[in-house]
Amino acid sequence: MSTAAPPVEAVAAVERRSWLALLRATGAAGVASAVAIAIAAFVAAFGPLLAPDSPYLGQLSSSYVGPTGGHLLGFDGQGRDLLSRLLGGARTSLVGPLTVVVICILAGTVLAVSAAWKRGTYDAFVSSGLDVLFAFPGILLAILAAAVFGAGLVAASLALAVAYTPYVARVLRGAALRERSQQYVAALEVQGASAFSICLRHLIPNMLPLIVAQATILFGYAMVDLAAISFLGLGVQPPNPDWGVMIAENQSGVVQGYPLAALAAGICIVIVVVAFNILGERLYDQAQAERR
Amino acid sequence: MLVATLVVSSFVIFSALYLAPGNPIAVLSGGRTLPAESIKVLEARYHLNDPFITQYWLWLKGVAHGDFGISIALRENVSTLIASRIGTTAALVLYASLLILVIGIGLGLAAGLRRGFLDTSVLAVTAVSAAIPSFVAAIVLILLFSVKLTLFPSLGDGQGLFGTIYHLTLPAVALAISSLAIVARVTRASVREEFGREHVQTAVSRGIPYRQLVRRHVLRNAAIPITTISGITVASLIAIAAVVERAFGLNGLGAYLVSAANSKDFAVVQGISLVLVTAFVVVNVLVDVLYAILDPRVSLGSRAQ
Amino acid sequence: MTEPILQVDGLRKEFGELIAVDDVTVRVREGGSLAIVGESGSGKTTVAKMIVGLEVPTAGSIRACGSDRSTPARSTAERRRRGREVQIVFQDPYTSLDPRQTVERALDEVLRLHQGWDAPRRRSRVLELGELVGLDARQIRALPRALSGGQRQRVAIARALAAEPRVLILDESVAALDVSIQAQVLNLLADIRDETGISYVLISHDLAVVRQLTEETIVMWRGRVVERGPTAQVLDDPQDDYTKRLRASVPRPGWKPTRRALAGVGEEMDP
Amino acid sequence: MSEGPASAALLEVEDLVVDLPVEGEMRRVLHEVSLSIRAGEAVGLVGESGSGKSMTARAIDRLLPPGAAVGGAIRFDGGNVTALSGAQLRRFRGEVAMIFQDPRAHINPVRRIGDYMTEALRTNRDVPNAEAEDRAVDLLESVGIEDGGRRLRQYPHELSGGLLQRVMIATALLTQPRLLLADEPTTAVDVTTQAEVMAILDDLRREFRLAMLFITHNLELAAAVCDRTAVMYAGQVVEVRASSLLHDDPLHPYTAALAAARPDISATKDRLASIPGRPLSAFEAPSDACAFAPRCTHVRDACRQQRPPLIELDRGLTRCLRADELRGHMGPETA
Repeated sequence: MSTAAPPVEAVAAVERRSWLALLRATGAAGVASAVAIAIAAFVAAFGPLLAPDSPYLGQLSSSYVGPTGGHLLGFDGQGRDLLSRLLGGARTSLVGPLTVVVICILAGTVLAVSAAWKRGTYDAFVSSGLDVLFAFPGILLAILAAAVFGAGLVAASLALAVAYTPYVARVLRGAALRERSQQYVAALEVQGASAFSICLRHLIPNMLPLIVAQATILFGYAMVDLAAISFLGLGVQPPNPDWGVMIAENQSGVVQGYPLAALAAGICIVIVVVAFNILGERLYDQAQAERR
Repeated sequence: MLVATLVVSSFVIFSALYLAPGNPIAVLSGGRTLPAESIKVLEARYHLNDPFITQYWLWLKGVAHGDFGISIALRENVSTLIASRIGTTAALVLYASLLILVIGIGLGLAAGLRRGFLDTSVLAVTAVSAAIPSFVAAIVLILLFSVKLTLFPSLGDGQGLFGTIYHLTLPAVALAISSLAIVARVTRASVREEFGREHVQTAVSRGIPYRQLVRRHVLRNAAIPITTISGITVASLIAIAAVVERAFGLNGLGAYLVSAANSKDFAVVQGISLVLVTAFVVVNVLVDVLYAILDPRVSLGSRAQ
Repeated sequence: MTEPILQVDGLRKEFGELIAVDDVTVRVREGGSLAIVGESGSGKTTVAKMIVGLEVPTAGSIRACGSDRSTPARSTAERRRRGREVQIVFQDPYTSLDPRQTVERALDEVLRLHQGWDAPRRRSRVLELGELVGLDARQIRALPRALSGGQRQRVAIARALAAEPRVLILDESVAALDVSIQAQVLNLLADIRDETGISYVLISHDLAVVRQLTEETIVMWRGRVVERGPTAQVLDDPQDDYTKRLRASVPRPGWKPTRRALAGVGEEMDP
Repeated sequence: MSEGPASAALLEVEDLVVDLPVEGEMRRVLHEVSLSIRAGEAVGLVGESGSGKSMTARAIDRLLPPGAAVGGAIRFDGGNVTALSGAQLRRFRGEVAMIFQDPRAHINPVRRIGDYMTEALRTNRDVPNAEAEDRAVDLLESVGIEDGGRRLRQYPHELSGGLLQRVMIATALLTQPRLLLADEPTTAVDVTTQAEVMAILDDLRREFRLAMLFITHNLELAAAVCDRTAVMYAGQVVEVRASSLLHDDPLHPYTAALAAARPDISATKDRLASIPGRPLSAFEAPSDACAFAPRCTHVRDACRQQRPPLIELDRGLTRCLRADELRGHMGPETA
């Protein structure tokens, strides 16, 4: 009887939650958002192949001509097929934010985890450095970058990534500190496991739901900011198709009474951003719930 | 912290001159070919033959005295150019901030305190409007209120107080709309969260009437996170204003910054960036002060996590 | 006389102005068990953390299994060797396991760290360890969230034992458990000692638990040792004022709590 | 220590059933809890985690989360508590004060101690601020805090946990309630502080002729400070006994097993008489059998066929079918 397992202790069959199950837990709105994002990603990858027409070539005589048989959404201000331009513009509109998110999540995670692990002066140094960086609003830094390096998607994306990093690092540092203080981490330290392997195999995987939620929410922000920069003429350069550029190009149509061209690009941005916001928010709620 | 941040940001803004490809003269002239005496003027103005740190120090001293240099494109003092445009931007940001604080917090409180139809509709509407970029909002507003209904102008700054308000209404709404939605959502969530706190339960167990409970324990405590989010969003307007100014053809600092960046008018870019960063930092400091007043656990200077 | 398995001399720890631990000396013989008793702020947990290397002592020396561990380990090999000398089981069953790791993988990770064994050998050792602490094969495959507090604490004990340490520190390891579960774990710890000859250092505020599990006791108060001796003697006939007060504070049949002079010993008084 | 007539009870809980919504389904947390407290009497409520002891106190003070379904009766001073609303409910809450385990979470962190202490007096009793503060300072002194005037101006984060717990006790007594619901008030504090807090509670309770429901997981503590002790298991009361008899003459095998499982401070036991398995929550326990049957060493087939009623035995109550025959044979000595 000494060390035998007590008879009535039962083990509920709780499996580790797969990403699919996590997605299902975000509810109908979450799943719908994920589907919308998947479609947008598909268009970004294959958009140019799907386009019925060239996104670059057009005839000025078709300027702001409404939908006709072969042209589902009609033409833009320069007489180019609107649908083709929207499909072609998906790529830059999504790849830019993706770059921003990847860079700032990577940098933010490394800074947050290392600061939480070392604590003390290193943490104080990183934290106050981030506070200073916090003084640059993303768009302002992007404009500055455009002035220095010339307008373009690369400079704008890098500038936004730098501006977002302190925000990401701050949120993740809190999570990393919480995880760091878990007793299993101390137990592994006592076992003699290296800091690097504890961070890589335990800390970061446990922060992953939060990291993914953060990345999703940030994607929406990055998309809006990058489109704004392109709208200002400092991001993607015409005649390349981009949803932000398209709004700027076709703003004159709005005043002239033909808003479809500008609106269509605007609606594309709003739909994708709404999808990222909702999914991100739901994932965040799930990540918080899992902590309890 | 305020001083440190400003020193570092001014340093970054100044040294951007050297980060750029090409020599400082090329950057300052924006690639224009200048006569020899103009180059001399620039060299003297920026002390380009002195060590880097000296250059920065002299530049900073000039800035402190309101001397931001000369616009290479307009051949005018940058400070004069800034002064003539700062009013529009300030009015726009203030107007939008007011909308955010009054309507955003108001909606959030209403939704947080009452479950049911109002709550659900605020949630749904703000989920979408939080995702509407200011320039998309701008074209929709122009379409609806200037082109279709012709209630508001689509362009220009307007004259006098009433004219300014009239001309700035659409831009302010466009600027405020997504921040307003975010503030409303966070306000709602904060109110709900405070309702669930243990100390609120203590107050219930002591027979404190509902209205007093809400006022003294729920709203008073929710004011802390609401202040944080309001501060962040209002500060961010300072930069986004550039987009709205462009969309509505307003003659503000942001729009000028963008055209300066496009024409590589470097002194102007530096000057305006510095002004905007300073404004941004000052707003953040004000929020920190307010935060320390609202939360006795926070002493001034230790930023709330 | 043989050298003690754990030997701590003149241990001191300062956190800024605060002296958390002051001149603490500890001896544990092979197979022996020692309790460090105290309340919050006594420094008992800080002593435990210094012994296992989670805090660096300000002064004093720590020797375990004949080798010094007063300063942080320099190499990976050194760190792991120390891991095979002294292990620790913490208080909170809910954060002491990685929520993403099954019991099996948690134990396997420790075995891989310490032994150069192949997968089948590690696997059979995992089952052996499970059996030692009373977990069946199904529980071994489970994630922590499927386990009760008592079961999780068994896993934490098994993980510590996987390194085959000579000394096990029990930092309030049964304090968070329900009474009926606490009894099971205390019996388990007694059985493990009988089977392996391991030494225990029990950090606890619960005098009844101390009585049940240990032979020797040290009483700490505000960072200092105020009394030491055989557990039965310290509990039955305390000499120090603080120990007496601690003993008198334990509820028992016929107990009458009394109010003391409030500024007296042990009373926390903050600014 | 006999069970008085029902009319003498200040608080009477009868067959209290509570279901709470958990992830969309209703889950039972209390299963026919019956309990009575006379004026000035201290009753201990003991149980392991998930036994429903805190939930009982919450149900009494009408603090259950929204969506809770409540059955059975709660009577305070003869009035039906479950029917109260609005001003009546608030008046009732003024007569029943609650002390929580974690004072730091249960006191508003952004308001001063003085505000916290006097809020109910000012609001519900219309006591002027100055007078309310004077009373608060007096009570702080009786819980051993001398410089009350200064403490009133401090914020909760400036006080230690032990001091905050005393502030909470003083505050509970300010409105001169007739019943105190103390939910594990000493679980988070040190043993010596616990003795101090218990002494204060005991003194003040007698001074104010206050009835108390003292909730704890510590059987010895409850037995030491309460007149009677009720033991809960899986959402039901399984035994109510005069505290002086609880240890040597328990009426339910669970009580006996609980006492036997605790190590003894004055003697090393060779082996602890542990209870197999883990404590069950109300919704996990069998509903048509004795809830303790799966872990009970005295179990018979009959125990698995019906849920034992709460029967009276030797001036106590027990929910064990075999209580009479097992009496004297389930104490710690024979376990």
